[in-house]
Amino acid sequence: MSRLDRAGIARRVAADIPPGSYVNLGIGQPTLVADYLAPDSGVILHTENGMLGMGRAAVGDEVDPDLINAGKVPVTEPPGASYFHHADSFAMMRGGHLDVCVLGAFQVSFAGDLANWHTGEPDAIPAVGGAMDLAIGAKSVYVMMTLFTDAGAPKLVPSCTYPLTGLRCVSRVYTDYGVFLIEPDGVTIRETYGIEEPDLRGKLGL
Amino acid sequence: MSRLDRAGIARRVAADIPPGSYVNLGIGQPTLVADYLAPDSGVILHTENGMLGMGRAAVGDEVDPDLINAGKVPVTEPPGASYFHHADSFAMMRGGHLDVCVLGAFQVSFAGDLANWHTGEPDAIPAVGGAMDLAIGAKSVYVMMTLFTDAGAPKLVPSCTYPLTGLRCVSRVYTDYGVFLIEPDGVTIRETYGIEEPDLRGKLGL
Amino acid sequence: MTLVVESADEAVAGVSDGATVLVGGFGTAGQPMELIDALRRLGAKDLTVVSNNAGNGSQGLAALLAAGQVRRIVCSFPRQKDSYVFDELYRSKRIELEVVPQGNLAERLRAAGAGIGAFYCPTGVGTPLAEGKETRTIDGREYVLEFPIHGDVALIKAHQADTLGNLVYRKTARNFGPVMATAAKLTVAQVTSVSSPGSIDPEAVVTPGIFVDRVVACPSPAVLAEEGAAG
Amino acid sequence: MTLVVESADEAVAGVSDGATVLVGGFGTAGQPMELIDALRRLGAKDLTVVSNNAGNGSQGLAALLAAGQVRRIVCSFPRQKDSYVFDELYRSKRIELEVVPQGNLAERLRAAGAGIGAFYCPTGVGTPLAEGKETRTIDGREYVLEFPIHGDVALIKAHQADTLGNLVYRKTARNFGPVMATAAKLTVAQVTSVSSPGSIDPEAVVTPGIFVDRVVACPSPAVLAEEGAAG
Repeated sequence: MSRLDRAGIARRVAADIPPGSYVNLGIGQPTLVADYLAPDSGVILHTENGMLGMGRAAVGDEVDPDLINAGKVPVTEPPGASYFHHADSFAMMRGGHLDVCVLGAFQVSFAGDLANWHTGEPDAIPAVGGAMDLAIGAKSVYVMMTLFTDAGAPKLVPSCTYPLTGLRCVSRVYTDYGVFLIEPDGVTIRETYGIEEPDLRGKLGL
Repeated sequence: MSRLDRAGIARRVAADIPPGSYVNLGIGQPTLVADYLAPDSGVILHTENGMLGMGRAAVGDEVDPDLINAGKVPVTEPPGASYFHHADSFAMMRGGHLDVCVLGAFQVSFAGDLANWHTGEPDAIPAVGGAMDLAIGAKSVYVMMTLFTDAGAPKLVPSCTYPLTGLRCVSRVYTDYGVFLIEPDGVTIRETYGIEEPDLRGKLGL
Repeated sequence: MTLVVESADEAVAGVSDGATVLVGGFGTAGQPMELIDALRRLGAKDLTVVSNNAGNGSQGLAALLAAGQVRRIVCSFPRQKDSYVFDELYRSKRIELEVVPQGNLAERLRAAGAGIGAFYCPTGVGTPLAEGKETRTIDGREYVLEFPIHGDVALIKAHQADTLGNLVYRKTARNFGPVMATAAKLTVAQVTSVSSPGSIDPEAVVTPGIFVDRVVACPSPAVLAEEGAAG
Repeated sequence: MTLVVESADEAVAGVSDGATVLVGGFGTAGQPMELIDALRRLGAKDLTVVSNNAGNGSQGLAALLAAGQVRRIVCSFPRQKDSYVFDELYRSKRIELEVVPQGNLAERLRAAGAGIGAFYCPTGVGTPLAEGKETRTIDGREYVLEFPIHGDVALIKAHQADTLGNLVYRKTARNFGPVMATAAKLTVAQVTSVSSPGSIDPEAVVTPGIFVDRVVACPSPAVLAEEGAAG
């Protein structure tokens, strides 16, 4: 099997989400996952700006400025949706009620530490949004990302060098080269794409 | 002016509640206050079991087992009422949003300590309900009670001997013999009924 | 995922001995009578029950207590005019009691549902119910440290549900239902009717389906408790 | 008591220099544009603004920032595609920034409204945003101690009000409005229309009138912010 593209990673994540799960898809790449959920999966999407049972992106006349997702993209309201305020929405997350949260990342450590909110550049304007809440809120946190930076550096690392979003919070990492399980005794490679496992271990120092 | 009866005390309290106030009337005697609020006072009643804008006691066909006050008495729903759950209801109280709370008491200390939930008898079954939340929740806490026990002991005392409900929380005490203001520098007698102030001071050790 | 089940017995299946059971209701308003009856039939014992009151008359929670299935009860106001079942058990030392101020009961349940580790609360400072508890002065005011109350199971009564488990309540029968729904591992709701998604206004949903594991329709008339003093 | 006032200017009258102003909205959804414009006209300065974002485009909150009236902003996500007004102020050190995780912002506002002195929160543990904060391990999990955020004024946008100040919101424009309404000494709501008591279903009221001091009808079209990453 060859290296996955973004759609391939999203498809792989979608296949691992149990039917009927309550799921928050982070902004950016993770939103692609929604496109690969089976229509009868019964997966219910949460958006942290106050909606459960969020629908797909709105098109044309469906666009309503009062109905947006966490990325401020207009979405739709399918039957069975509900609205709530921000304290209730984050209580829902912090209280561990979501089954899965899918996030992008700059780096994930072998212990499951997540860095996805700040590049650490001194002149960057800090902005965390709901990243830290999402990182610690769901029963399982899946990261989806390319395994290497454009410069070729691994993003699954012994220890994050970027500012942390959460400690030991990531349970799985879905990448273009493989799927990794973060377990108490270390990282397991569940599958690889376009690379042999020994080579992958070598590149990551696993 | 002669010593007040229960209705007289309730009338006196009602007269001191500013128009438009949000008010919680405790169970027992304090509920009488509602009968003496002017119809156009705009006073809005809160009941801690989850309703703002509570109406009068229900009669006949109005009785609905799902619509009760904190004393479990059926009440009515006037236009402009709202319902909320218990955590929100007590947040409303604890957060200091109510203007006035009127409570009964076994004892009030000169410093405004309140004892109204437990007689301290060793075989009594303890039951606090919302008493402690009410005691510390409103901007002003008014107590209405008879000034003396049946045995003739004062209930406005230098220091409560009954188990406390709240510390330094009472701002006024309305009784059959007089109205007392609890202020940082001590107790002021605002008016007396059927007794001269010096006599009253003497009886209370004020 | 919310399951719509056919009977109250199915709804409480699996509740085990020693479980902490959150029971909705303020007096009889919002008390899930049919679910409690099913729990009694199931026979689970050594239960800890968390509920505002300790039963009214001889039905519902009072009957569960009478059956000897409850080892300990956490509530704000056990003593009511019609709490004779509890009174007798308590006086004969056959049930343990923890009395919690009503607002603290609600807030501790909320904290459990909201992932809050503990909170500083002004209620009860200086009273016997705060004895032995940690305190802290913040901005000149004293607070007591209070911890969450987690349930293994919550049994609640709502008005209507859709098949996704979204709930609306009815008047003051709402009371503890919405917070208890968030605070238990397994939340079971009895409702008067279950309808299809879209039948409840999304703006008016009080408990989103994510908090509800099982729903059962039990069309049952509400009943009035006798008046009791002080909640 | 809730006052229904005739204009946005009347609604914000009395907001003083140095005030802490809670501003509702997530991006432009729920952002009380007319009230913010009125605050700009009022000219109150040295303000601390608490809001999820730091303004979009050149309208509303962004315009208030551009007018130099805001000394400090507390928010979760200042940097957006269209936050150029804030970006410029921040880079030229003409505004102070405190970044707070979004859920902590909401919970700290709720704590202020609910009379909670402080709470232990798991969010941010081990991250730069928890540096210097007190921590505590409870049942094996580490938490950070977080304190309430109180406002002098809250400016929020709701959908409809009745003359008693009861509010309902519209879809995801609800966001921070209900918690901010509870957390300020003076809460001002702009709505599309004000109706008589009884026109809002008591079961569907989101913000009871007790939290609302002033209401003004400002029929204004909602506008879309540009998409911004991560909330």
